Amino acid sequence: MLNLAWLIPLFPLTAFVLIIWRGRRLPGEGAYVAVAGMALAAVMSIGILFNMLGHAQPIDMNVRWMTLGTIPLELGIRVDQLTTMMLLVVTVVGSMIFTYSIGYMHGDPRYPRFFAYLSLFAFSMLLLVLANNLLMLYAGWELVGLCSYLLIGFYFEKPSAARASMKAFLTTRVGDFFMFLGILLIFIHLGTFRFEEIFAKVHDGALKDLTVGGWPLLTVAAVLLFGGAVGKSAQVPLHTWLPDAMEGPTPVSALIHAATMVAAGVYMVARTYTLFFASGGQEALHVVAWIGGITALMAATIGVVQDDIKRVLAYSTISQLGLMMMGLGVLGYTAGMFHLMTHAFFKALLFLGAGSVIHAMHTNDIKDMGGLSKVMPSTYWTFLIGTLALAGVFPFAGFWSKDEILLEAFHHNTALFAVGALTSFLTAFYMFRVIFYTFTGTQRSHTAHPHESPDVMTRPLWVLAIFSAFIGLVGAPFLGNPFHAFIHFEGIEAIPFDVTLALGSLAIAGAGILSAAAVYHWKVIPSASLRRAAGPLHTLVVNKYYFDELYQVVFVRGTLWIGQALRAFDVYIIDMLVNMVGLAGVGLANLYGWFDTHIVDGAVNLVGYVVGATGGLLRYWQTGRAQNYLLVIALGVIILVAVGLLR
Amino acid sequence: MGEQAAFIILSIITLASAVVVVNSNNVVRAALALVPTFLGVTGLYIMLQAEFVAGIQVLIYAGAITVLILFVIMLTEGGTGLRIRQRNEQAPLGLLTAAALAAILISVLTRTEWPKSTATLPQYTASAIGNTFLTNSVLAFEVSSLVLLISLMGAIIIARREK
Amino acid sequence: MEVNWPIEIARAVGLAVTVFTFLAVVAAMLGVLLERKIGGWIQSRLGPKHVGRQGLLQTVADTIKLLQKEHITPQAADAVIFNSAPLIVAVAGLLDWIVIPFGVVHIGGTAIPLVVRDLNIGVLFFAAMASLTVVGILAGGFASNNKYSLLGGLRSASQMISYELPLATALIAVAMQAGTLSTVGIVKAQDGWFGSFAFSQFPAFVIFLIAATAEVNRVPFDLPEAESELVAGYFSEYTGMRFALFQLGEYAEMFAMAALATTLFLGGWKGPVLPGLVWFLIKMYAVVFFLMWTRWTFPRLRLDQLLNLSWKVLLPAGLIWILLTGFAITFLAK
Amino acid sequence: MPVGLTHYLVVSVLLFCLGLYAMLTRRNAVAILMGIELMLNAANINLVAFNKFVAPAALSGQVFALVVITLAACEAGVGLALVMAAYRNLETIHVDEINVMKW
Repeated sequence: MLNLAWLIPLFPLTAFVLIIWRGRRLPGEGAYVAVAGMALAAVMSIGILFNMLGHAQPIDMNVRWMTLGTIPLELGIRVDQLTTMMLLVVTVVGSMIFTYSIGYMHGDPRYPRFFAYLSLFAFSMLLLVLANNLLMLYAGWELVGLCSYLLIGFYFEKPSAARASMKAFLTTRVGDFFMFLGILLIFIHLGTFRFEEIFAKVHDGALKDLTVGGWPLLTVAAVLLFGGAVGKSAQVPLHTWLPDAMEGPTPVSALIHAATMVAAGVYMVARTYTLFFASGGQEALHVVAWIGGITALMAATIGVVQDDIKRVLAYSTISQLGLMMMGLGVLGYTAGMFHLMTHAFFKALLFLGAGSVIHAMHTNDIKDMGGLSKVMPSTYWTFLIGTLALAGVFPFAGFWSKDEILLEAFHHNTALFAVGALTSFLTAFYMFRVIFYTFTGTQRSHTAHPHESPDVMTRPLWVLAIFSAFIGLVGAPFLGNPFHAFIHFEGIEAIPFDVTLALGSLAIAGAGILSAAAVYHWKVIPSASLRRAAGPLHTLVVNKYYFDELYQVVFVRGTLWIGQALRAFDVYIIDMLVNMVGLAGVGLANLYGWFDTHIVDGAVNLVGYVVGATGGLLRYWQTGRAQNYLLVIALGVIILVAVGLLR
Repeated sequence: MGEQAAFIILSIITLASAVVVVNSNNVVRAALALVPTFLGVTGLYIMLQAEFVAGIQVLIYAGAITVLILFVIMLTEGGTGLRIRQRNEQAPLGLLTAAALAAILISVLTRTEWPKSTATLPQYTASAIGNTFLTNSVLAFEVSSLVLLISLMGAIIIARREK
Repeated sequence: MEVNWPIEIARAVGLAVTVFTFLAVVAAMLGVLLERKIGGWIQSRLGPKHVGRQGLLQTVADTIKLLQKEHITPQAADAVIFNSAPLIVAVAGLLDWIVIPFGVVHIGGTAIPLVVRDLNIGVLFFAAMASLTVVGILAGGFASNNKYSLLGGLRSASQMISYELPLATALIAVAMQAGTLSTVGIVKAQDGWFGSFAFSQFPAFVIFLIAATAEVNRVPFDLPEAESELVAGYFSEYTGMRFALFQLGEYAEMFAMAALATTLFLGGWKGPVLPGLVWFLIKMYAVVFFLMWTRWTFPRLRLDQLLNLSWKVLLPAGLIWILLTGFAITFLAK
Repeated sequence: MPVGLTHYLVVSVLLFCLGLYAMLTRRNAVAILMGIELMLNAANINLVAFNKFVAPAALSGQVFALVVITLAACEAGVGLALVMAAYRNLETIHVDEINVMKW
């Protein structure tokens, strides 16, 4: 079974090719093909999971792709526990989202193309996950970026969507550049792209004493790699693209910007965790942890003041990704991955639920909604489950994973534990703010006529809701924490479950829920007074800490200014040089022209005249008729033979 | 005796019709007179035991080239050239030259001692010719097939009406 | 090899006279009758019915009529060429028969094939003679000094030159498999029903039949004489016996093609129980019937279709088949 | 006297000179081509005759006769195509009237 793992990405790829090729002529206008491809991949992934649970050995397969000079470039796949988990998340969540899209995208003019892009995305993601070397991982990484660009800009007629896709592409490209540098750094010093060999060499102490510009090389390499993850996983300071990416269709937001693609950064850090772990004094991990922590808190605060339901979820995603990074950074390898998995399920659920709501209301603004729980019971209940999971309420999935991260933080870095706790509180707060605005009370919009979504959309919601509710149990301590047994990092001690801390985290979540209820449901405290109390902080948060404006000033204006300066240089200095050369050339050419007309041409004309005169004399010899010549030849032959005879 | 008779008859057929070819003012008749000329030469080939060459001679010369010539005559002037001068102004000189060349060549031929061989030709020459073509004379074979191809293309390109 | 020339010539003339008389009179006349009867049958008519029993003597009557008719030479025609053209066609058509083996007789234990001359280049000879016909047609068409005749002659020339090549490719493929150009040798090389080259050389057989139909100017390739377009084409000015000679030449040619198809592809005189000559005639008339069948079934092609069929379909197919045959001989047989 | 090599060569010479005569004096380009065909035939008679009487074992004479026939076919095709082109463009096939290159 594991030997066939390379087939998994080929299913979506086949679907992609088929849909691009045949388009609307396929069953379900291509949608069924895409779903079938994904479902096959999911079935195979589940098979692999059972194999791995049956303690199969991880495998590492390679084929030579080409040789550049003496450097072999290889294609290969690696299937181990981490891969298995990611495969499962990508394919299962992906299948649900594909199915959901059949209903959500119904009637779209570019319906088949949407599924083609989705399939291509799934292929790229699976390639990334299965890669056994940095090069292939990078290829998948960039393909994922491309798909993200295509899908965010799916409604390219909308200028905002086109701009958002461009922004996402360029922003992540900054991170990718760092990551590429990191890959090259590793390759130059170790001469291989393969994880297995890199890890073995690092484990044996290679790179330990090398430095780059005074910094320890291993740390630099790890931080550079992390730069890629910062871009892809929308960490501070490259997080600004993710909220804008909500311009894409909602299933895309769910698939790419919640469940899978943004998790690629986290996955990459986990995949190369050895490098981070081996960096001197685990400096790289500190960087990861602090970036993650800052991101988590900052995004959570922004999430509190957003009114667009998808943007709330987007900031929540950023915040949760920060939490995962923080978890990885505070040596919570298992915790981070666990949160990645649970988050994928419930965030996909939330996005799809939000999509269902938007589908019904035709607006994104939660302040226009309200009272939807009666109209859309399925959506309401599943959304509530997702919210509870995200807020970390017992026994839903988020509780177990978030609790583990907090536990790790508490043991390794108390400051970050405080950040994490505050984030948890804010998370519960803003999520229930959404719930209260959207589903309870009375409907505030008078133009919309909400209705429950079709079965093809609600059924995936229920499946994901079931996962969101119970998937956390694989990490439950009273079941022996099987997830930890499955995925763990050699060299990190497991920290035992702490009931007090668990209760504390539950209390924090409860506090968040209650305060949200107090403000938005019971309206004990008016929200306007809260805004006034926050004062300048509120302004700061509403403007998302002025990141976009900062980038506008520093990068966009800066680039434009440099462009202006270069243009001036070009116009006034280079053009002047060119003009001077041109003038000199014209002068020289005039001189030469005189020489040419009077001396060279004179000589040529003389020759021509002489030849003409001679030809005029000689042309009477040439009749131009072959038969005359032939006669002369025949006569010549006769004379020659006659001479030969007479001699 | 019979051999001499056959040779004389064939030679007369060949040369007489060749004279018609050369002399007739009607181009179509000249072209049709090529047929007996070629058939006479074919007869000579058969007397020389070159049956295969004889067959090819009939197939290519009498069957194809003559028809091609007739075809072109009909596509160009047809038989309309009867009242047009068919010879150029150097006709007497040309006749003299040709006759002189014939005389000189015949005198040379009759004086030369040819290194005759007493060996005989193989009974069945077609397969022997095939073998020679693919062994000793393979270069000639290849070159002539190349020339054929190129002249085929050339003829098509030259004769095609320009658009 | 010493040849006794007078005896050789006398023998050739004698054989020629007997065989040609038989062919000219019996085969051609019978052929015309057959043609008309089959045509009538296919078109649900009766055909000739009045002269003799069931119209059996119709062709005889026609021939007598043609012989009695005045021979007219148009004033504007080129008399010499005009009068000799039918002869060329007829003689070329009849010369084909020299290499056709009709059967075999056993005299004192040695089998002597019934053939005028078993030339060692028999097939080549046949092709050469067949290609001579066109000279006569072209000459006749030109000499008539008639637009339709000239057009017919030109069409005939282009058509016959075009179809000679696929015909030759078919002949070459057969000769390659048989390993000889002699017609008797080719018949001997075919052993039994399934050894006949109609099976192993099936594509060549098809090419041969199509090209042969075109070569003898029969429907659907009868453009040179197309009655409805060219008023019988190159022989529209001919009358009396010379007209009959053209017809004779054509029928002789057609029968010769059928006979060659029999020899090359259908195993010639070979067959059980019945004597060889009978088998040969049965097979030959089967092919003749096939040719007549196609004549009364298919409509006429356009000139460009005709030339395209030859140059773009049959000739490439023939060349490829020669290549395949060569491969088969080289790699399969040994 | 049996028919020997010289007899064939004499016939060939006569044929050759007839062809040469046609080439030298005919105005019609097609007639000139016919003269060339006669000359090629004469050469072929030579080749085949020499093959029989001088080197019967080698067969190169017949082989080259075949090559010459092939080349003659090429020559006829190309030559006649040229005649056709000339007739179309200049409306004459008389070689002494084709003088567009002459100044």
